[in-house]
Amino acid sequence: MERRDFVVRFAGEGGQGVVTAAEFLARAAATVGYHVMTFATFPSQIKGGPTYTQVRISTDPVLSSGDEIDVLVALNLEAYNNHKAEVREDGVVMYDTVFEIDAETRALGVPIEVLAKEAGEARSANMVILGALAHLVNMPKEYFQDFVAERFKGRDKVVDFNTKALELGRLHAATSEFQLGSLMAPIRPEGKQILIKGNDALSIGALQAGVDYYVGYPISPATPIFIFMEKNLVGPGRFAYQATSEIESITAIIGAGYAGKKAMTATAGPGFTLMSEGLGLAWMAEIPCVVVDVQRGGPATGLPTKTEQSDFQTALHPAHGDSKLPVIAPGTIEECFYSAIHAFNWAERYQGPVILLSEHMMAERSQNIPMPDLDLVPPETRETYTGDNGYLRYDGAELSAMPIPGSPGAYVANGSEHDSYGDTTHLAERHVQMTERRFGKLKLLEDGHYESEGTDSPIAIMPWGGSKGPGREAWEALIASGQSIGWYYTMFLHPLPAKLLEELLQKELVIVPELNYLGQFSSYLRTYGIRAESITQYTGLPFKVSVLEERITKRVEAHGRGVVRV
Amino acid sequence: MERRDFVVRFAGEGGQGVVTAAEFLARAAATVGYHVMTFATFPSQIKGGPTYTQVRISTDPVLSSGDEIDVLVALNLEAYNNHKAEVREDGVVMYDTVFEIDAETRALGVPIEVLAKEAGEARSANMVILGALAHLVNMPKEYFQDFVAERFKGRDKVVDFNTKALELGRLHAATSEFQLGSLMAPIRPEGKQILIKGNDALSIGALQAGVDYYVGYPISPATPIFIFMEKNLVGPGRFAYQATSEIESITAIIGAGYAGKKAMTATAGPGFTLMSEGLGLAWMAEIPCVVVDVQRGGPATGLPTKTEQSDFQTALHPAHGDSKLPVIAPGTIEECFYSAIHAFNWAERYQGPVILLSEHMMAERSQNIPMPDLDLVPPETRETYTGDNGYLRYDGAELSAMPIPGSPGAYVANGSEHDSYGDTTHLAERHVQMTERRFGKLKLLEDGHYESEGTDSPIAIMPWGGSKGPGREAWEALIASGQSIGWYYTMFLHPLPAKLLEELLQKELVIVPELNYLGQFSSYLRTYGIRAESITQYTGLPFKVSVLEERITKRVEAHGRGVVRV
Amino acid sequence: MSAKNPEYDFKWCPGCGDFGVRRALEWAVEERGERTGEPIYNNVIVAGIGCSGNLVHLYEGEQQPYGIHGIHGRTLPIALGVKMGRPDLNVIVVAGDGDFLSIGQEHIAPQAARNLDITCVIMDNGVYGLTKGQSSPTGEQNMVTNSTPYGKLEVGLNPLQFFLSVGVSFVASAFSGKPRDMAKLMGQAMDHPGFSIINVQSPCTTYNDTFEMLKGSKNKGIEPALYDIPEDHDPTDWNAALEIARADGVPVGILYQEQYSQPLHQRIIDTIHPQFQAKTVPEMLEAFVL
Amino acid sequence: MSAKNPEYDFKWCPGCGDFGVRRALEWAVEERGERTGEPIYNNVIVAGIGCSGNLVHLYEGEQQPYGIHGIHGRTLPIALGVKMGRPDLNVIVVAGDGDFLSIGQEHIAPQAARNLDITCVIMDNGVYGLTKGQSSPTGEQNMVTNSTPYGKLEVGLNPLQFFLSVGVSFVASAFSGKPRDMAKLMGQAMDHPGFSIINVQSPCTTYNDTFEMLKGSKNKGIEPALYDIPEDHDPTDWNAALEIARADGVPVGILYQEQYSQPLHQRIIDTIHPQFQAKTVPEMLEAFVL
Ligand SMILES: Cc1ncc(C[n+]2csc(CCOP(=O)(O)OP(=O)(O)O)c2C)c(N)n1
Ligand SMILES: Cc1ncc(C[n+]2csc(CCOP(=O)(O)OP(=O)(O)O)c2C)c(N)n1
Ligand code: SF4
Ligand code: SF4
Ligand SMILES: [Mg+2]
Ligand SMILES: [Mg+2]
Repeated sequence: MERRDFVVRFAGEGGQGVVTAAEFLARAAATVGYHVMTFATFPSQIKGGPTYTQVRISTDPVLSSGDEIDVLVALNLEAYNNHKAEVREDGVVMYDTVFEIDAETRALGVPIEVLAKEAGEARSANMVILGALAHLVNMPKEYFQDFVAERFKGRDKVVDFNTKALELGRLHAATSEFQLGSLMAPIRPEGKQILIKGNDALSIGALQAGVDYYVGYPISPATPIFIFMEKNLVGPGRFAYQATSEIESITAIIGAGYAGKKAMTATAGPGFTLMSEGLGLAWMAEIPCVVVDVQRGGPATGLPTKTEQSDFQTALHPAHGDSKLPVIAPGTIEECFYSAIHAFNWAERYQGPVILLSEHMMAERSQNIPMPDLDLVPPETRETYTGDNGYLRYDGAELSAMPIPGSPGAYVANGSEHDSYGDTTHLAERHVQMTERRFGKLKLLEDGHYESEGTDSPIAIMPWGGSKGPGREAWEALIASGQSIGWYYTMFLHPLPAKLLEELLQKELVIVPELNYLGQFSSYLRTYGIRAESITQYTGLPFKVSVLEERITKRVEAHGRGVVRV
Repeated sequence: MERRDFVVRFAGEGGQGVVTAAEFLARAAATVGYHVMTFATFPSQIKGGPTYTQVRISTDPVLSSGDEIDVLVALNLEAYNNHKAEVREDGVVMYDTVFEIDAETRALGVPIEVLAKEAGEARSANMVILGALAHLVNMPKEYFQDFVAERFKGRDKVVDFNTKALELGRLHAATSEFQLGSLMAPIRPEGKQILIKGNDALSIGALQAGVDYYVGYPISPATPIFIFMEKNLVGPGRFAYQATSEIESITAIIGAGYAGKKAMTATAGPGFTLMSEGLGLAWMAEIPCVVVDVQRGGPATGLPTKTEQSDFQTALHPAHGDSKLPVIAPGTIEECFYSAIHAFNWAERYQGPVILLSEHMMAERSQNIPMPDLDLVPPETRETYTGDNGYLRYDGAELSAMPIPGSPGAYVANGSEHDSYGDTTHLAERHVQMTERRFGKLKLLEDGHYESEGTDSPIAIMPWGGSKGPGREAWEALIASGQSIGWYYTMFLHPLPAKLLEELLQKELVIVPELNYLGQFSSYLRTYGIRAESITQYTGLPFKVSVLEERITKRVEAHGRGVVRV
Repeated sequence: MSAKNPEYDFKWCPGCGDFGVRRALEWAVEERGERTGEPIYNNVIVAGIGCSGNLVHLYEGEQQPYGIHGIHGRTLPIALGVKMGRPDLNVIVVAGDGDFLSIGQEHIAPQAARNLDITCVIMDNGVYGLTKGQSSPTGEQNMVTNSTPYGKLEVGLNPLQFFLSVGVSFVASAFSGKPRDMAKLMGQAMDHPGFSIINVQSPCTTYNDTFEMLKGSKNKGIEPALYDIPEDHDPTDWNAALEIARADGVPVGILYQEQYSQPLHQRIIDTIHPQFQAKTVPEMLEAFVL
Repeated sequence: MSAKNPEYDFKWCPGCGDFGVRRALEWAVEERGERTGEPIYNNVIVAGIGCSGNLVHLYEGEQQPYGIHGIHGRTLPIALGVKMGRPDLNVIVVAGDGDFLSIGQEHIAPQAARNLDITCVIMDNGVYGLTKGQSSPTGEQNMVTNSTPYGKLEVGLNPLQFFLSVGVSFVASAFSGKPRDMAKLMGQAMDHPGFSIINVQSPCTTYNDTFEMLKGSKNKGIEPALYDIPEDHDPTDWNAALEIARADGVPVGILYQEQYSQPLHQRIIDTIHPQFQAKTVPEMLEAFVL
């Protein structure tokens, strides 16, 4: 049997090399030209604790991390027990023979350590596993061998024992009768590819946008962005620094934004909530800045290492009073890169705070993507004031050029309601003018692009953020099975692209798959009069494609039977 | 001409006694049996600055502070210039002859200080004004005289010069030809009446509910609640204290709520936003507490001394993650009292945080209301656990009794996702169970009462909070003029009374007058599928009844012409 | 807890200093219970967010105290809530240096000024453990971590000096490797009528293993940084305490204990209760009658 | 501002100490401009929320500095943003005791550890003026205000001691009634390469009029609390400074100035820039190529 697609899950205790094995497999497969995607989940603890990482390898672009497991690599009994149910019927469990499992037909015991030592080095245990895996899908042994040779070039001994370990694993698996068919040869994607995680892609995107000021505070799963900036955002005119809290982060980037910098911070839910007051100030005083919220499970301290899309409502209205912040949410690793540029462009263009909503799911997974096109989204820079002193910074109902300290045009950026100079006022007319001015500027952001297909259908699905991948895969399957459903997607959540809003208003039903309890995004669409409804999930895990297919089908059928929305 | 109703505005510089004069007038009028309502607005500064206070006096219950001014008392030229446009055509401007005004037909100059000194005491200037006012509406002179005699009983000299001042003012006005008709004799309301401000009513309501722990931080317009508690919430078992910030306030009352107390804090927008993270914790760990947000103009530092209803969105979702907090909003001074009891009852009943949304408009105005009925809303107290150790605090999908430290049943109240013991967990099933448990408890709060009239009409208006008064007055006028519009009102904003929700879903159009830009409450109603639309105003001032009448009429007409909602 | 609760699976890394702190706290609480006759459920542990804060779940005594494991940095005001709501309870804060001294730092001086009667046990490891090794306030200048790849720029915070300076009425320093001694200090801190803090050197074996620096190594010729505070130190002498705090080395013992310490709840009983006549709700309403 | 802007109508109460502070700051900024040749628009004033913070709008010089009037308690991190974004600007914080020492207190020690090169002018009046007279951290124990009707329970904060203890590198004390002297101190503070704070006694004539206490009254036999720091005080001597801070009376002058003060931005230039080779975006991406 030829296979285009293959899913392996490595499960064990933190520290057993689960993540390393998976990353190695993904990189090796991607290097020979497969498409790969990983997915990791682990408890909020440093060493140990049940951990698993999944790798999907495919000849075609990968949209989700895979519903069912072809091979489970179980490194301890608990892992075996917890994950065996997800192995597909014709799948295989590979387990370490240091422990025993109950009778199981499709289980391949591998004496991992014994074989690794035989290869000359206990550390090569992972290679034993990969060798065995290669046999199961009938992968040419050169794939991994070449990768090992390249990876450890110049360290002959390492190449040697790893190559041996690969071979011993392969031979051991070959003694069993297990086979999962043959993975088709890779169809190497055109153009340069990179293998990257969402957090890294987003960080580099921010640098491409021209970020020159970063203040952050550690928090999972946003810490890698912070660490990236600490390392890379240095040199004259640039600044990256550890704050004492998220309140300091947000107010510091507001100060920097005021001073003319492209300033940013990244955090997760708890930190984002602490930034609320600062975000209200940035909106009120019209100061550009970008806040990344890498969502995790909430509320409160919540589920730091799980994925969820439940910060959307709060991102729109973090603070008291009338405001509605611009929100962009990438849906793929590629979009992590480009959305960062868009976020800065929006901040500079409308002169205010922009929320970039990422997710644990994307932040921590690796995927191959085409080398980003640096010309695709040209960085924008705010219009600065270049005249004399005596400028009316907040005059009129529209955006006005922003003076930068150190040049003429001094004014007060004010968190109290203010007049054109920025001085505090209590006049009713001013509050009306300034409120309309602040909201009016959002019009500048309504030209975002979006995806639309099958627009003739009165029913559409419209996932957002990280649910794009599984949503798309489900949609493609449904279309392939002959259903008529439209597809909409945008990373520009607020303000929505004006044309998209118009299109959505025409639909009888817009189904929004999203990872939260409240159906936050469909609620938001309903406030505009769109007949939207969510398919929700709040397990801390991403959607499975098959589950989505089923739930969408059911909802569409119900619609056909005349069931109306709540 | 007989009049049932009469509106005076005192305008001048802070420190000129504008507020005192108005309060005195209101109290005097209420004492003889009129219905009164005051309304004050002033800049955010301690002494000086343009200030005005309005008093409405009526033979009937008063619902709003009055659209047009019968008499403007202008204490300086600026006040005269700023307010004269709002004086009704047949109204009168009374001004202090220490300054000159431009030619004006209906202007009565009064040498206030001269007459006061003549009466024997410059401090009696206010009495001169009141005396003149009494003449203008043909009020029996005994009303004020008796009040003065009672008020300053035992201080004969004070009674004497104040009485003289009243008389001199009256005589002076009598030398002019101005007259506004005769204010009808009061129709004394049945039962005992109190004259009270919203903040005081709310504070006493909280005491009636059994509050025994208060930590707060000063902020306009919530400070009077804090000061009330500092003064009155003392004695064994009770605690009131000044925090160093609102973050301290919220986390302290969470600690107290956990320890078994009925705990509360009060703040305004900026402080409320700082409490976001704590509110998420209270929701997650299921800890009862009450947070009062006395709304003012927003966002950020905003308009500290102006009124607005713009914190609703944030009150629902203050923190990241899935949560939707219970929100109660009083619409009248009476409801300020009762809503405080309801808020505590809700907090105790569902074991979580409850937001009580008041408004500057109600907080700072005085009004006569019937003596509250202490039996109307019986205080509730949480179900406490009385068994042995080893209790599963968070077991199952429903509310469970709460153990209190110092008794068996120790558990961990946890802001991370947790199992039945309260210990941290990452299991998908647990997150599902606990999320549903937390939202499921809201069902316990769906039995709130509401007002409904004219329910046959497919169109209804449904104001919330402080817009109830002007909304009701406008509705009554529209009904009187023969229009067919329904009336809905509840102070239970979330969760909405289940039956009310059902009724609203039947409507073709629900018009929501509210004081914010976004139409926050109608947006919320639309998320439930209700065809709601707002009439918004964001001037920092309450609605005028006439403006509402006109805007409602227009919207209803448009509906008749088939205009559909966005 | 973990004993009876198989679902809870958090573990500290092997060798983590926090194990010793947990043991000491269990002993101290038990000992206090025996001494005073108070049940264990009269204790409330308020925990910070960090590896350290998980102590509240890992408390494995026969009976378990109450616990609050809330949000990062807010142990102290939560403890204020518990203690001033229920002054009869014994309230203990457990937190890491990041939680207590960075995001939570603002809450220390106010409790000191109030002299809130609680005991804080700070697991100081010089890093953010749970978020994988970033710089913390107590880390030294120039220290390299993943968040300070070119060396920490600011001066490290001396927590003992800070506590003394803001008026904490009981300040002690301990080492996780000596749980028996620590348990004794904890007992004394809980008995102290006022705000007490024990700063514990609790090394993070994964990101900042200071065991060797603290205990020294004869083989490598490293002098131990730890030393016992001399018997003749007068803990009521604030200046002497400050001198110890500012000197080199890591002291073990009580640096400072205010002699006449009146905690907040006692001040209220002494000064406010006698002044005040509580009004009933009807009385309050009466004042507004027309 | 108010001169050119009739819409802005905020006024301090007659006699408020903040008038003197404003005058002093205007002089100091002007003088600095003349001395350095830098235009006034190179100055950024970051203001707290309170009566005091309104100084930023009431600055009435010929030319106006830039200003940020943000949210309560956050002057310092906003100033961190401005200064570290643009180290060439002169950044001045103006705030009240409530703003700076209560809700904003958490931000002081970190800037001290960083030695952020800004100048803070604290208008200390012992109360919350703008919210109408509540207790503030610097108010004394037992003080009666509307928020402490039975007397303040906690110990008053000694701001000078606090600043010294957390390592502020320039600490001065001033009196609003002597704007000329204060202007001179402000000039020195702005010239100091590091974190400087001037704590100004700026009485609130409406809620806490301390003029008499500060200046004394011959008639009433009240000794003035204010005194000039003696000429022979060595401001580089931290212990001597602490002694002054802890002693009775209100000193006027510089208590402490670190001799070799290296501000944060300079440390970065000196230690990080030489270590680092900036990568371009294509270079960064290249590292991820398969
Ligand atoms: C508001 C908020 N910000 C950040 C975090 C992420 N976070 C969790 S633990 C921690 C620091 C832990 O350091 P420390 O208190 O020293 O504890 P340790 O792990 O070293 O014991 C941080 C920053 C959070 N949970 N909440
Ligand atoms: C988050 C927040 N909490 C509370 C307030 C209300 N508030 C305004 S000014 C102020 C205190 C002012 O005191 P201080 O800083 O001493 O200034 P002063 O008026 O005495 O000059 C407070 C609490 C606010 N604006 N924001
Ligand atoms: S990371 Fe450090 S502090 Fe955390 S458990 Fe491991 S050793 Fe302990
Ligand atoms: S209240 Fe006090 S601080 Fe505020 S302006 Fe008046 S005198 Fe100054
Ligand atoms: Mg730590
Ligand atoms: Mg003050």
